[in-house]
Parts: sequence; structure tokens; C-alpha cells
Amino acid sequence: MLRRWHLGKSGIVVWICLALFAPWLSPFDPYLVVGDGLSAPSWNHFFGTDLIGRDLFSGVVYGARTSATIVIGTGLIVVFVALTVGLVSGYRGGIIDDLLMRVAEIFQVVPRFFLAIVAIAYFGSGVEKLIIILGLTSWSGLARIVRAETLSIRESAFVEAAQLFGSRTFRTIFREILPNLVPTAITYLTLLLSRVLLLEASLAFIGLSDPDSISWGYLAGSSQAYLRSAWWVAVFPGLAIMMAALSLTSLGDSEGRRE
Amino acid sequence: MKKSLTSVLVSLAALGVIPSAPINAATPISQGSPCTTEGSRVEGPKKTKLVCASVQGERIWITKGGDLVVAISQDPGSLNPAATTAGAVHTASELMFNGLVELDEKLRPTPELAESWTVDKKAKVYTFKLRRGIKWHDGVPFTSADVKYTFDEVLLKYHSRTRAAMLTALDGISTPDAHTVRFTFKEPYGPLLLQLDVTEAPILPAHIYQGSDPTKNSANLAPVGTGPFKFGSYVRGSEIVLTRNANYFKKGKPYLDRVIMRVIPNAATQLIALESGSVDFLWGVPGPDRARLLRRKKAFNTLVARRNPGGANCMMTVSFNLNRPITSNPSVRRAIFHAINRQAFLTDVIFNEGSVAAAPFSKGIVWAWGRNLKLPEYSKSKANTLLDAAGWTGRDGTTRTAQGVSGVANGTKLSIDFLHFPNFATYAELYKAQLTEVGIEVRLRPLQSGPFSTAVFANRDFDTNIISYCNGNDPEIGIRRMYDTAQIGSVAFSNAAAYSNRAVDALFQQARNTLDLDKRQDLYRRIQIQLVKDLPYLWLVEPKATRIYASSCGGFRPYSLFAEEAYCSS
Amino acid sequence: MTNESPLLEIRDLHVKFKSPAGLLSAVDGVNLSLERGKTLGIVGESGGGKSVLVNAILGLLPANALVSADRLHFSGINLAKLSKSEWCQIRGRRISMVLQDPTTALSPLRTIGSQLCEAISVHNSELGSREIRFRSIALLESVGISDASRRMADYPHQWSGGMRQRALIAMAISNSPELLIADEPTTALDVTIQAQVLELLRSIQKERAIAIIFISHSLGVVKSIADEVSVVYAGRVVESGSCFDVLTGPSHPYTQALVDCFPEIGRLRGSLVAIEGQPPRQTEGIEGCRFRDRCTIGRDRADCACHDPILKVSKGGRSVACHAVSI
Amino acid sequence: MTKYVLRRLTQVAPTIVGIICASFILVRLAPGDPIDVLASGNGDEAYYEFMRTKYQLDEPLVTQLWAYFSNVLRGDFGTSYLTGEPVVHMIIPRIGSTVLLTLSSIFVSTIIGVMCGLLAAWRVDQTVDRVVLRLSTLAIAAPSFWIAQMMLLLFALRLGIFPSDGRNSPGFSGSGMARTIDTIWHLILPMTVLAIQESSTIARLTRIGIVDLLDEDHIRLARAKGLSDLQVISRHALRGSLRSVVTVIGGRVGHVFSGAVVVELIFGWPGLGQLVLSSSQAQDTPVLMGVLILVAAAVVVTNLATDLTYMVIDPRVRLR
Repeated sequence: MLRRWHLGKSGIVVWICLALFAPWLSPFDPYLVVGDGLSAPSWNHFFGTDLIGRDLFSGVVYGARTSATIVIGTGLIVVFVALTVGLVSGYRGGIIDDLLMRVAEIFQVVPRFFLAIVAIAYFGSGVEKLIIILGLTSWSGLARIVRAETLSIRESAFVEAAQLFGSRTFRTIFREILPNLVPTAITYLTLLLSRVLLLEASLAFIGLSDPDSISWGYLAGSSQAYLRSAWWVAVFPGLAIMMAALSLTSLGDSEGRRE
Repeated sequence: MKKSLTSVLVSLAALGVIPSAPINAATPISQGSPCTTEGSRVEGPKKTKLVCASVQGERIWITKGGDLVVAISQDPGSLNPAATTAGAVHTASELMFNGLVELDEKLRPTPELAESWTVDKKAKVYTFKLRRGIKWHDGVPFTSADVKYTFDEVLLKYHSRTRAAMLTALDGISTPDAHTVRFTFKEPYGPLLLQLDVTEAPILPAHIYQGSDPTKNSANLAPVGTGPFKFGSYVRGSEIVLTRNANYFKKGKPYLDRVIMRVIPNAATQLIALESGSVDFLWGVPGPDRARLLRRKKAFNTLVARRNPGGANCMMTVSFNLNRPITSNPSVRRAIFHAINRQAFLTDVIFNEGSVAAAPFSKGIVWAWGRNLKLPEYSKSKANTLLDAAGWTGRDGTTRTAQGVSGVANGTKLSIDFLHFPNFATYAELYKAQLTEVGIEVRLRPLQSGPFSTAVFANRDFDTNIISYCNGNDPEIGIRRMYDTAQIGSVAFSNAAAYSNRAVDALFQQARNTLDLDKRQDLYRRIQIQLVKDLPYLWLVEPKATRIYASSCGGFRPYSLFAEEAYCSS
Repeated sequence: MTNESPLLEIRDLHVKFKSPAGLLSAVDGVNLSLERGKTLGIVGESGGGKSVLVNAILGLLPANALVSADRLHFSGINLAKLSKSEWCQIRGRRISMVLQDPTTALSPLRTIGSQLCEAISVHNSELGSREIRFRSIALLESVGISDASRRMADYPHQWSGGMRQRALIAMAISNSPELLIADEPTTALDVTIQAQVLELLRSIQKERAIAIIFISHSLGVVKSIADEVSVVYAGRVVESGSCFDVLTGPSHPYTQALVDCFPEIGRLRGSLVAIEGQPPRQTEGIEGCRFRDRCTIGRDRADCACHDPILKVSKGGRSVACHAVSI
Repeated sequence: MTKYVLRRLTQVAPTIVGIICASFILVRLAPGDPIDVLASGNGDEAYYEFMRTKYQLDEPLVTQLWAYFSNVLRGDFGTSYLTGEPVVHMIIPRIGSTVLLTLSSIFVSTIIGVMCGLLAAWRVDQTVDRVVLRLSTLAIAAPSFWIAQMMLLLFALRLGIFPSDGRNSPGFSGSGMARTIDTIWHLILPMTVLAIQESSTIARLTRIGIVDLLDEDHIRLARAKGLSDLQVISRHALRGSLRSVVTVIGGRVGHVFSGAVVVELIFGWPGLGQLVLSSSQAQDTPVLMGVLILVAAAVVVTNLATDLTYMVIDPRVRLR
């Protein structure tokens, strides 16, 4: 268990380093043509070049940045919306609770990938749109967890006593809930975010991602057609995604299990 | 499974278990070899029956019967080619229909449903004599009423290209008798004969469509036509089976028993299906795989085509928004032209399938394209010089900024956007990469067709974009819309640049009213000379599609009714 | 000590758990012994290793637990050497258990009747279902459930906490075990119900001569039922002896502190005293006495800081582990 | 019990109404003109006017929403912009394929997933458990289009055991048993690809569910009663874990639908996923909304079924 946690943690650290120091770590500008199209991995180009002759290694390094942006952006939206909805719903109860939970259900029952396809079809792709779409379709599960936690704490004797003394209950709940939520939230988020990475790749595979910002998903998904003639364009970015997703899940596994 | 069975039989034959067929040692003939005598003969260990048949004007030995499995990328949804220009619908359904005329490889009209035609001197009245004895697949005779109905009620309402080109020019269609159709125009109309093939004007059966909404008729899913193949079955999203029309008016054709159109959306899967033998014919293969496929074995053949069921002579074209301060400057447009290495687009994006555009008009319109016109060549230094002179300055490797450019505040970055369909992403990436090198920042905006048209044509919210403009078989069909002042507006895929030049407008009108091809050629040349001066568009590359098919099959045509004379041996 | 060997005899029992942070010690050299028909109370704060001790006696420790003992004998059987199938012969038949929370101890998905019948049928495969049912009803009635035959079909959530605990006791005595381990059986119950359940346990012990290990964090409860008592702190027994002696004259400062928490037991001192701090989570690597940080006496003593006190045995069966106490 | 069922049913209705309204608003908020697609690069103003009237795109938004809403309730999802066909006619022939693909993979992945989960939970922290965990983590982290392409290359191209695409062989005309066998032969590859990732998730969730359950008091008590390991698992744990397994499977339906999009694309499986892709490229709004509403409704119904299953399993819910 210790080793798994280290694997997850070190994977994330590598990822973050790549994202932060991309300009120094990559030998070329990933958006510029620096060689022949589809040349195989060599000393000059560790991961070879893509269709139009851009350095794939630099692409993968810079891709860490975009992928991290997508993952963090989605995570922030999910946490923000889920906390707000969950807390309000659990604390206020009644009609507001019913209403919010119905809304959450609507977001929960429409499969995320379907909705992403439809939304991109109408609004176009782009990292910021992708983050919004993924964020808005992923919060409902966490919101339910927050709500359940809020409810149980609200009903516990502790808060009853606090109410008796007129303390600010909402703040109490907030302070009580957050620490309790951390392990569950981490497990939920890491699993979700590893899915987000893969989902972005799937969207790229069906041709719906943003070519203006090189991400792992874009590199892996859009090059699958060349898997057999130029394996490197399909394999290296795919491996990056796998490693990142693995790191996230093993981090979630270990963090979530520590009480 | 077929393969293994064959190999078992072959090995059994080698062991002498099965007596192999006597081989004609003197003249071993194979499928595809030329023949002169009528008749048939039995060949090979499998006792295949070869017949002597006419394929594209030559007589060769072929196998009659059998199935051809064709991979198509999209489920057509409808099989009525007259009510839409959608490529998927035309790909799947054209084999069941005919046009009044057929266009050969050099775009010469040849008889099809019409056996002959006359044009009056002013090019205002066209009279077609229809071939006699043609029957619809359901046995009802084909008459001039079918032609009139199809044009009046379907083509001129729903077929957007035919409608755009003909509706305003046409005075009316009359049917003097059951086998004569007459088109009368308000003014001289040159290009009609190029608009009557099965892609632009397939003829529907009036007796089935009359009185119904042609977009909702149930025959759209089980069509009745006159074409070489009859409708067999259609399983949604899966396959369309066409069967041989034994009563086809071209006697003896087609040679195949069935054509099976199989929906396989993923290009990689199409390839695997071809290689594993479950599919015989692909409409196109991504470049690197095509090379690998052809290098590795002789099991496959190719056929290069300029014309697709969706449209002909397409050219990848970058539009400049002439209403925007940056791109309205001709020097900047010329600089971009110089900065773009179009050869790289040919090799890296379309893998040499096609050619670099050499004139504003497609080379496919053989008589009209402007030979020996000089488009700005690839030269980064010329691009830099022009940009510097235009007031866009900056150090190497950085984005240029404005210094005294009219309409732009000093210090503004030279940053333009580029709108494109998601499937043109590789074009976009290369465009961005090449312009970055001369200090122009490019922001890519991938959009599906709907939002794309709205942004480009309705809102004019773009600096540059890329469109595959299909030039068609005549400049009047697919080119005029790009340059005509009257075509500026919200109609999609018209004059994207918002180019307006009265002289050019007048020349286009004059060319349309001229029947003499030499005169028209001269008018179009004058237009193109002006366009190369103004550079409202960047004419990039002219892609061609390479069909790939199993070498057990053959006889495919690079234009309409591609499988009319096709054959397959197993 | 009598000549006859005790029903349960434990000497120097250690239980450690494997974890990512290394071995964690939960029980650290515990000695216990219990005569037939007697009641032993084990007292201590939660987290002190009481439940681990119980699970060790029943062989219910998880796979990552390491058990070692000089002696771990029940009725002459070496528990440390039992195979899985031999354990099944002991558990539920000769040693049985009552758990703390009757809500979670019963499966919510099955009727009380079926869970009770199961406890009987497991060890009496020769009995027919009618006979088992008959016995079950009789058992329920014997623990004070009225209308038992009808209520057999109820699900646990339809019963009150006290009734559920009675059902669990019925289950525990269904095979007339020699030893019943009651792991805080009254903690989760209301005070009035607590008294009823204690009364029930007392009467059962009287009627059936079952030895009981009664675990509690409350001296008040133990006092009313136990003959002997062992006080457990951080995996160790710090004081043991007859119930009356220990509670009236606690020697170890920890026992003293526990007694002080319950004014009706201790001499009234005017105010309730809480024990500050918490028992150490990790006992490995602690120098000196484990109670030192919380001890009012030993905080400044040098021997308490350096040496772990050993359990000193005195006359009258009392023993205590403290540097400050001389016996 | 009846009250519970009624309550759940009344919760379903507003959700579905909400989905219909939300998808309508989403689609209408978007820029873009559907007629552009129909014109496909050609067509004049009059053509646009004509098509706009034909599809009632010139009515006010509220009128359109109301009309759409009442039509949907009558089972009419409008007609496709692209083909002019009723949307229902386009969806119905594809539902079967998608249901076949998703249900079969849920079925297979449930069996495999629950078995692996049980095995891992039973031998928790031992070799079997670690192997199951590692493999499932890998399967979950790998992009599904990778797995699909590898399977295609291996089984369809190299070994030639399974067909590469479609639901039936090209031009297959058999019926009855022959057709069923042909379909199953085509189903195996895409179903397996979907099932690999699903069973991994189910195995992990089942494992966690049971591991948590084995810590619970009533399982401890069951063992204290003298039940053997096997008896504990079969009489107590399995039944107790049923609830979490049902939850897991209920929650997976949406994911399976999503996963099916890529799988259908790669294997040319004629289902709803392909329809969604082609319609989204063409912005065929009525079709997209139809599929979206239908799939969402399917998930709602599954959730309802999950809750009703709890009711059967759990007396606490049943006897409320």
C-alpha cells in the first residue's frame, strides 16, 4: 500500500513538473514544424515527429500542461458546485433540497460523453468549453455525498446543542463537514479526474477536441488512425495518459483508504 | 473463412485428392486480360466461369456475378439523391438511378436516359430525346413526365446546387411528348449539359412520388430507379444491399449480382476489413496506410478520382475576411501567400493525393482553369519584407505588432484566427505552424458545419478560414458563388471573402450567357488574372481521392455509377 | 490458585498488526485467567486493546494480525494451534460472544428467527427444522421476549435496541457455551435498558454456570457483575484483582483516575474528574511507563521515564504495574 | 411500500420533464443554422426561407418548446433535418443494437466483475487480490480506443477469428438460429471491449463493498457463531453485498452508454452511438435531442429499477 501511494504521488509530481517547466524541458516549440512528417523516434526526436513534422516529445511535455489545466479546472468546478449545492441542499432541506436534487439528478442521468458530444457539436470545442462541459456534468455525485454528510451532521446532537446556544450553525456545519469529507472527496475526485483525462482522449478520437492547445488527449486521440503506419504518434501520448490516470487512481485508492 | 476453405481445396488439389481442372496450356487467360471473341470459358482450379465483356470501352475477360462489398463512412439515412446534395446519400444511392446525360472523364456529356439533344443557337432552349423502352425497377415505363416532375418538384426545391444554378435562369420545362423534354431559359444558359448527370440531377419516378412530400416518401428508404442496380434491403446504420437490375437499359450490364454498402465509420476499421477480406472497396485510405498497403502486397489496386458523389473538383481554399483591417490589406494577404508552403500541405496533409493549386479555378475543369498564372511562391523573406512594409514589425521569433497600420492601433499584435471543420485539423495545425514562423499568431477555432457557417457567413466573425470549395464541373456551378458580389450574405459556402469587383461580376455574367467554349474560356481567364492580382482567397491544394480495392475486383469508374461495369472474382 | 486448571488461561499474549507504517502493537504481554462459572471484567478506555484481546481469544483477528503467546489455552485446548475447522467447533458452541451494538450485530436483511436458528443449526446438524425453531422460541422466551413465536419472523429494524440485545444474548447462549464474551453489551443502550440487560446476564450466569468475560469502559457496570477485574491500558494489564478490592482500593494511578470518573464508586471528592489526554496510539518505541504523560504522580519521576513497569503480583491475587506503588 | 414506489415514481416525472426542457434550451442556445447543413454549401435565400418554414424554425421559442414537449409526450420526436424522416423511425432500429451491446456487456462484466471482486475481497491483501487490483487499474486507465484497436488488430486481422465490423456478415440473409449465431459472432469483440473496462470497475467496487462488509459486526458475529468461511460468504456477505453490487450496476448504465459510442464507432456497430456521432456532425437537432432524451430516460428507469431492487433485497426499505 505504501508503494502504491508513492507511485501515485510520484506520478503526479512528474506530471506537475512537466507542466510547470515545459518550456525548459522540451527541446522544440511543439507548435512548429521542425522535421519531416512522421519520422520515427531518434536522438533528435525522442518520440519521433507527428504528421506535419512537429516534435512529439515536446508535444507530450507541453501536453502535460493542457491536460493538467483541464483536470484542475474540471476539479475546481466540481468541488465548487458540489459544495454549494450539497451544503445548501442538506442545510436548508425542504423544497430547495428537492429542487436541487432533481437538478442534480438531471445532470447525473444524462451520460457525460453524450452531453459532451452534443454540446461540442453546437458550441464548438476548446479547452475552456471542455472544462465547463465536463465540470457541469460531473458535480452531482459529490454534491450528493456533501448533502448526506450535511444532513447527518445537522441532525446530530452536537449541532442541536450548538443551535441551543445560538452559534452560527452554517459555519459549524461547514467546519464540521469539510474535514469529514476530505477522504471521500479525494477518492471521488481522483477517480473522476482520471476519467476526465480518458474522456478528453475519446473526444479527440472522434474528432471533437481543440487543436490549438496540444493536450495528451488530443495527441493520442487524433492520431489513432496512424497507429499501424507510425506507431509512435499513437503510443507515446497514450502512455502519458495511462500513467497519469494510473497515478490519479492509485493516489485516490491510498488517500481514500486512510481514514 | 472463405480463405481457409480455398487454401484447403488448393492443398487437396496439390495432393491429387481432387482432380484439378485441365489447364489450357496454350493460352492461359486471367480475369482482366483482353478478349475479342464473344462467349465464355472455364478457367482455373476453381472452375470459374469467365465471360468476355465490355468494360470502359475495352473488351476483357471477367467473372460475372458475385458480390462487391463497399465500405461507406456514414449511414445515409435516406436513399433519395434528388432531394439532397449530401455525399453520404449520393454515395449509397446513385447506382440505382440515372441522369439525363453522363459526363465522361473529360466532362464530355454522353447519352444516358437521353439518347440525343439539341440546343438552339441562343442557348436558351434545350430539347432532349429520351431513350425508349426504359423501365423503372417496378416495371412502369420511364417517360418525360418523370423528368419534368423530378425537376419541378424535387431538384429545383431540394437539390441545393441545381436549385441555386438553375431556378432563377429557368423559364420552364415542357414535355411535347412522352419521350421529349424541353428546357427553356430566360436568357442564354451555357452550363446546362454539365448539370444533368446522376450527381446533379438524378431522375425519380413520378408515379411513386407524385402528390407526396418528396422528403418523406417511403420510397426514400426503398427507392425505385432506372439504374444498374435495384434496391435490395437497408438495415439502418449497418448496410444497404443493391441487387442486379436484369432489365437495365444498357444490355448485359451490370456484371455484379449484388453491391453491398457497408457502414464502417472508422477509417482504421475499414482498412482492417479490407485487409481481412470482408470488404472489397474503400473510397479512400489515409496516406501512410495507403503507401504501406500498396508496398506490401499486390492484393490491392488503386484508382484516383477527382469526382466524388458529393461534388467534383474540390479545392482546399483559405478565405480572407476582406472586411477586417488586417486581412483587407492586399500586401498582408500576399505576405501570407508567400509564407505558406503549399507543397508541405500536399505531402504532409494529403500525402500527395492531389496537387498544389495552380490557379484560382480547379485543374479539373480542364478548359477553364488558368494555365501559366503565377501565384505568389513560397518565400519567407518576401513575406517578411511585405509585412515589414505594411507596418507589421517585430523581432525574429516573436509576434509582429502594428506600427502605423491604418485601422489598427499601434502596438496591436498581428494575431488572426482560423476557422475550420474539426476534420481539417491537420490543415489548421500546419497553417498555424507556418505563419508562426513569419511572426503571425494564429488562433485555431474548430467548428462543426453549423456554427462554422453562422460564424463565417452570417456573422462574418473570422479573419481567415478554410473551406473545401467544390468547383463543380463548370465554373458556373461551383466557382461563381465564391466571387460574385450578389453572393455576399448569410447563405453558407458562398462568397466567404466578401470579394466584390464589378468587372469580375460582369465577366461571370457574360460567361454564363455565352455558349461558345473558347469565348467562355477567354472570359474565365480574364477573371482569374484579376483574382490573382486581388488574392481574396488562398488557393491551397486540390485533393483527389484514391479508391483502394481488392485486386480480385476491377472495372471501377472514377466518376458516377462507379460499379456499373465492375466485376469481382469471388 | 486452585488445583484445577482454569477455563481460560492466557500468558504473555502479544498481538501486532502489519501496516504500511510497520508493525503496530495492539496487545502487549497480557496475562489473564478465568475460572469456570466466574465473571471477569476487563476495563479500560476505548482504543486500549480490549476488543483485539477478545478477537484473539475467538480467533477472529484479521489476516494481517500476528499473534504470539506463551500460553493461550481454553479448557485445556491450545487455541493458538487450532485449524479453521476446529475453530468452527469452538466458536458459538463453547465460546460465544455478545457484541456492543445490537443494531449492527444483526444482519438487517434476514429475520431474527433465521439468524437465531442458524446459531443453533450450525452446531446441531442432527436437529430438524421444527426442533430448531422450537428451541429458538424457547430461547427468546427465556431472555424475556414475549410473543416469541410470532416475532421470529420480524426483521431487526422492527425491534427496539434492548430487544435486539436480548436476541443476541439468546443467540450467544443457544448452545450452552462454557464461556461468554460480552464486548460492551450495554454501551449502546439506554440506562434503564442497560440495567435490564445486566440483570439478564446475571441471571443467565446463575442458572447456567457460564463463565463470562465482561468488557466495559465503565467501572460502574463492571462492578455490578464481575468477580475479578483487569484494568487494561495501551495493550497492557496495569492492575488486576478481585472486583471489590480493585474498585475500593485502586493502586494504579490509571485505575484511580477511572474510579474518580464514577463518583458513586469512589469516595466522593466533590467533583468529577476527567482523565486528560488520550492513550498512545502507537506503543512501539515508547520509553518508560505508557501512562506517564497522563499520570499525576509519574510525570516527573525518573524511573517512570526510563523503565516500563512490570506487573508485580501481591498476596490476595492482586497485581499492579506501577513504579510508584509498592506492594 | 406502495407509498415508497409512488414517491419514487413522482420523482421520475419532473426529472424527465427537466431533461426535455434542458436539452431543448441547450440546443436552442447554440449558434448555428441547421439549414446550412441541408444546403451543404449551396442554396439561396429563398431555399433558406422555405426550409425554415418547413421545420417551424421561425416560430417563437416558447411556442417551439411547448410544441416539442407535447409532441414528445405523444411519442413524436419530430423529423430529421437531414433526411426528413421521423426521428422515431431512425432511433428504433438502432435501439436494439445498442441494447444488445450494452446489456450483454453489462451482463458479462457483472458476472466477471462480481466474481473477481469476491475473489479479491476474500483473499484481501493477498496475491489474487493484488493481481485483480493491478489488472483492473490498468484496464481502467487505458483509453478504450486503444483496447478496441488492439483487439481488432489481433483477433480480426492477425488471427482472423472474429469479424472486424458490423452486426452481421455482409449481405447476410439467413434467419433464425443462423442469424443469431452470426450476430453473436459479431458481438463478441465489441462486447468484450466494453466489458473489460466495466468488469474492472465492477470488480473494484464489489471488492471494496465486500471488504467493508466483512468488517461489519454482523459478519463478525456470524463467524463468532461458528460459521465456516464459506457459510459466512454465502449466507451473509453475498446477500449483504448484493445491495452494493446492484448500486454499482445501476450506476454503470450511463457509463456503458457513453463507452458504447466509441466502441460502436470502431466496430461499425449500428447503434445509437453512431447515430449520435453522425447527427452531431450534421447538427441534426431533432435526432440528437431524441437520442439524448431517450438515453437519459433509460438511465432514469434503471435508477428506478435499482431502487425497486433495493426494496426487494432490503426489508428496511420494503417494510417502511
